[in-house]
Amino acid sequence: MSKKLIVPVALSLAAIAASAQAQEAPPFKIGVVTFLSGAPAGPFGVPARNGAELVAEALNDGAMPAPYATKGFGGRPIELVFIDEAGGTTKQVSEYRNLVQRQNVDAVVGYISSGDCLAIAPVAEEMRKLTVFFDCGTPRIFEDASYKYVFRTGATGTMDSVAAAMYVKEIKPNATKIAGINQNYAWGHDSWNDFEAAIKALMPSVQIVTSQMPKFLAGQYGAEISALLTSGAEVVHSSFWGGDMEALVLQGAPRGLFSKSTVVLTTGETALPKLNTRVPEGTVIGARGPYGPFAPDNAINQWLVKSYEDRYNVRPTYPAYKMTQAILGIKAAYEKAQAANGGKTPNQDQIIASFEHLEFEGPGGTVRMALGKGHQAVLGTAYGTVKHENGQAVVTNVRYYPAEKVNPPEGVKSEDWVKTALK
Amino acid sequence: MSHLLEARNLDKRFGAVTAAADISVTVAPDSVIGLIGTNGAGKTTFVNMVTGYLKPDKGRIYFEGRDITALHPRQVTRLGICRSFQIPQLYNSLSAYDNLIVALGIVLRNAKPAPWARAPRLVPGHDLPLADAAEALLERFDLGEFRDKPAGVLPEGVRKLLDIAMALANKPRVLLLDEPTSGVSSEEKFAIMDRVMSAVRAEGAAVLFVEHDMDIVARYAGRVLAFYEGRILADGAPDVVLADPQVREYVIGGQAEPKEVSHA
Amino acid sequence: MSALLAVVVDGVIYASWLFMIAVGLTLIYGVMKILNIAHGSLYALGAYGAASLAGYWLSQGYAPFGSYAALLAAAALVGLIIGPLIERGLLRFMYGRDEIILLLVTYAVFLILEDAIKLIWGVDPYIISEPYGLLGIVEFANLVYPTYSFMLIVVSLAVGVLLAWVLHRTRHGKLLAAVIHDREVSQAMGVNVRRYYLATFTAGAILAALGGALTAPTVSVVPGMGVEVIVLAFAVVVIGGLGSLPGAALGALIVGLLRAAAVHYAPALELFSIYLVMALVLAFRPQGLFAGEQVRTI
Amino acid sequence: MKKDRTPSLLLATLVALLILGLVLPEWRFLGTLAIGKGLTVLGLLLLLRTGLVSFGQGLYYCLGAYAAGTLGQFWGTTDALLLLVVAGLAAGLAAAILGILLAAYRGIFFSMLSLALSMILYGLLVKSAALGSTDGFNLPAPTLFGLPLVSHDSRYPLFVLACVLGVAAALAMHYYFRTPLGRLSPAIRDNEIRVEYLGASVRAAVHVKYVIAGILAGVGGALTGMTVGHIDPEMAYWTTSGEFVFVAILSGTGSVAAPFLGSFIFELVRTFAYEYSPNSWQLALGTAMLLIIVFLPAGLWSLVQRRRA
Repeated sequence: MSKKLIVPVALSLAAIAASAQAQEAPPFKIGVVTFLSGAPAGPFGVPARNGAELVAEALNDGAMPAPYATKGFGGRPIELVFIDEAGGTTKQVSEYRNLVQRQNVDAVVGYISSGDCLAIAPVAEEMRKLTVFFDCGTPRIFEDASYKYVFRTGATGTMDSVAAAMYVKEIKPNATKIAGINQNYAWGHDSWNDFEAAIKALMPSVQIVTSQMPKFLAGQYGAEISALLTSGAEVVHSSFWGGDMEALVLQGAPRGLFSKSTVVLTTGETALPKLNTRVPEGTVIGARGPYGPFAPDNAINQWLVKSYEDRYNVRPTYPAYKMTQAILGIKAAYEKAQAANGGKTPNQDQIIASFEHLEFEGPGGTVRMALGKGHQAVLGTAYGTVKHENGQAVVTNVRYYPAEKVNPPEGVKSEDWVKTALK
Repeated sequence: MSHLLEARNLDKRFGAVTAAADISVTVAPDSVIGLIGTNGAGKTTFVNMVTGYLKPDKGRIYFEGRDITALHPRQVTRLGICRSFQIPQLYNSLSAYDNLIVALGIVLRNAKPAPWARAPRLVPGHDLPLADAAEALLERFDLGEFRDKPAGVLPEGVRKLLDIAMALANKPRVLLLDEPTSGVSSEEKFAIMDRVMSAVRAEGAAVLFVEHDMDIVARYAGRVLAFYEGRILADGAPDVVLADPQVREYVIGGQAEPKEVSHA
Repeated sequence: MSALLAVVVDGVIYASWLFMIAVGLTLIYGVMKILNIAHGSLYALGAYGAASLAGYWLSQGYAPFGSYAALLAAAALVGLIIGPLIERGLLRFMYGRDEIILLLVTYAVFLILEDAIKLIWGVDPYIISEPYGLLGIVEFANLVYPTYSFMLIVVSLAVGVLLAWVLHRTRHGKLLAAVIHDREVSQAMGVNVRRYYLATFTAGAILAALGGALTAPTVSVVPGMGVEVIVLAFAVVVIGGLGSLPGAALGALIVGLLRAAAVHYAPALELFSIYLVMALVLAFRPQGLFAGEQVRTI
Repeated sequence: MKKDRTPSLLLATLVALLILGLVLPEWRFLGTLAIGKGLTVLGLLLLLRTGLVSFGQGLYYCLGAYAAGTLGQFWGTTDALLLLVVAGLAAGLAAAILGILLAAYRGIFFSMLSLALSMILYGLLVKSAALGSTDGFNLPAPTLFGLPLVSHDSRYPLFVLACVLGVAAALAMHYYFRTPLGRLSPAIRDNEIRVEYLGASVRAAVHVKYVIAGILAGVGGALTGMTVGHIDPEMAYWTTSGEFVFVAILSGTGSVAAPFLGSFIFELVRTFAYEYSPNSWQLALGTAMLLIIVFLPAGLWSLVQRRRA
């Protein structure tokens, strides 16, 4: 509760300081790393980049709604440097070093791939540079190690799978046959393992009839769809994203996969603007957090949707939300530190100190840096069911799940928590 | 009685073609034997069988009493039976000198020297012994001027000599030369053969050479084998064989057609 | 039982798709001894071209069935533009050089095309699913299949038969065989090798693009869709025998059925089943199931 | 015969590198990385001189990295030398076994089979959740005889280790090419029949060279892993192997130093290409490769040689 008070106070203090030093203040340089090329660019990388551009400009113009109405970071204009996340971890590590050493940025925000996050975290410690992961899902980052300079403002993938299982239990309480189709790489494996564990804990009577793991970017799912259909599954879980998910929808829909069984697409929201009514009614979709159609009707969300649609004439998807959230998180931490520093420009350690256990408002509602010694955010999340209304695919029957219900408590590993606590 | 090399009743067919029919030959140490016959008479097939490139359908081959019929060319070579080729088989991107260095290097390895002698010594010029041997071979075949030219660009006559020099690098007991003078102008032929023969005598190896030019055969061979349709038509002293009417009709008569186009 | 039937149907459908993407590759290798790594990029180009053309067609509200024509047109267009561009503009300068060098040249082309596609179409997915649904569905082995999938089988059969006919029954086919057997000699005999190479490569390019164009409606056209296809097509032609048409068909069938079986009975094995077959075939019959041994002479 | 200046030149380079690394700290990482990949390419150079192009060196690159990685991750070993040795042994052993198969193949078939084998390893690693699947896992900071090689203030020690390793490997390879066995490389490329008829086994020779290349790739992979601090199956993916072939062609087979120079230039170009045109850096690479194949068939090194001549 006390924290809740501090933030606005801090911000108002900062506002005064800001107006004072706004003129000669040096810019705060952020390296933004998302996929600008390759398969993840379309569904994730580009929306995230758009979000970053939008927020940075709005903040520099002081055009954001409260509590972020102050210009830039405590008066310092924000400057963005964009780097492509494509090319593998080795390349990302050297690019990160370039950002810090040659571009000398004040902070790095980014990373969609969990592999990149795992690789970057220790480098961030070595280089002692504030680094904020905005999207990658693997819980391993703060559960296998603890970092001082690394923060993650997005929730872990575990949350998506657990919430998905809870939603299934609510809408299909009597389902007994569960199947999965996930990409054959870490994201797919982790998502399925969490979901399997969660669903078994929540609905002990279910049996897993088949678990398909096609190659990433395989594109052709004819055989998999047949296997799912013949398995007689009542619920099909899929963490497919991007082109693979779209292909699955396009190939599965005409074959009755979506009518014979309830298909749960944990990242389905990213495809909604593109596929629209091609996503069959009854499909369960998530947004990896309270984003897009699941976002609360707060000022920040309204601002994001409006300005995003105005500029890119398409609805913002969750990567844009998560990127916005990350940058606002830094702003909140920065200005809190600035206030604590008597309005003077805070140093990195002060920013980090105020970032830990911070609680700030984002387009998806309140974000609490509750886990990983105050470095890992927890949020609530939501799932809903697709419905077609006059030529538009909309989300109905939405259920919200508060953060503490879908995230493990501090110090407990996600996989252990899923297996034990959900029972 | 043991011969240096002995072939017993060798048969070899390629589909309908009879390349060797009941070929039996014995070779005494330091004999010089010319193999004559029209193209496809079975000369090169005989050479290929002796050197292990082709396995005879029937019959056996002995070297110093040991059966080598089943051996692989490299094993035959290690025993001391070496050959040159009608189309010189060289390392075209390497200089004449390096071609010999490679050849001598292999010999050195097969000689199985002590490990420390095998390991490259870190002192500059550690390969001097090889170098000396290579220079000596260049000297003997009078290839000095071509020492550093890539083998690929050398004139045919020189390539022939280099090809033979590489075969000699192995200090062979038996040397088989497949048309050593083919594709070479007739005035060069004798020059080549003189060098080859002097070199061979220095090594004290028995020589079998396939040859179309009867003057060459008469000049250098101590014994002649005349091949015809995979059989040995005549075997004996040059004057006898070359005078043999059958040989004159089937073999030497057949020489009318051009020879250089022949492929082994 | 029905599962087994499903395996066969899925396998054959997948095999027909594989054949589509592999046949051009094997054709080009068979004639020109070039293993074209850029093949996958041509496939992607076909897909993007189809997405744009069919997308435009539909957006204009023309008869939806015309979109099939649009797909084919896109494939032809891509092949006829890019094929000659690569062959005339680049490969012909490389003839006579080592197979490996040509392999590397096509690798470079692959890198270039991957980015060219990105620069032209951007990174957002393209979706034109209409042609996929238009033909309705078929009930089979108490499973539902889109008629489109069976049309794919028909098309790839047609492609195979057509190629076989051209190669073995027509005069050009016989001359081509001569070129394959001995380039120099046939050149000496007055065969215009130049033209046959151009024609072959263009045909290969068109086939690759066709594979992409006909796949486009079933997927969302995204960057990198060609990369996977390359290795897959390699596996197929290597299994069947580089440069062999029946080989490509057999390779596709083996891989298709094997994969379908894996998916139905042992999903865990799906990922590397294909490479395993490829490695095994290479290990025990390096020339592939359908190509003769080569002989060396001194 | 000409005096052999390469060894002295290499040692001079080593000294120069150590000084450069001292004054240009921000280049140490890239330098270490380039040496790690350079080692792999050095093995590829050996194969190229033998007339073989492996599109699957990623197999050993990845295997070495994972051997070192698992040792570091699950047994807590951090000693760089030990890790590198283990990596080399693991990769060498694998190469010795697979070589039995591969030594019989040439040309396209050699390339394709090596590619298939590396893709099988990729598949296996992707499957193995214990090793983090495609996410891979992190390596602990390497040490040498208990002393840290990497810290916030300095990566110099690791850089020094890499330089020494690289130059040592280059020297060893240089001398190897002057041994009878080493000399077989161009001989096999030019004419296998003659090699057999001189009494050497082509297959055995190819096998040995394949194993050497594998060991170098393994050590290179481990060194890269230590430098980056993270490894994943991508290292075995065919495009990684393709990159090595690319660098080998770029460098040319003219000198044992070329692979390292080539790798460094490659990393440099890619870094800047990424910075300035994230959407067309592959295009730049492809074009560069074509230009080199057309105009510099002997690779960049031929420029250096022209300078000398």
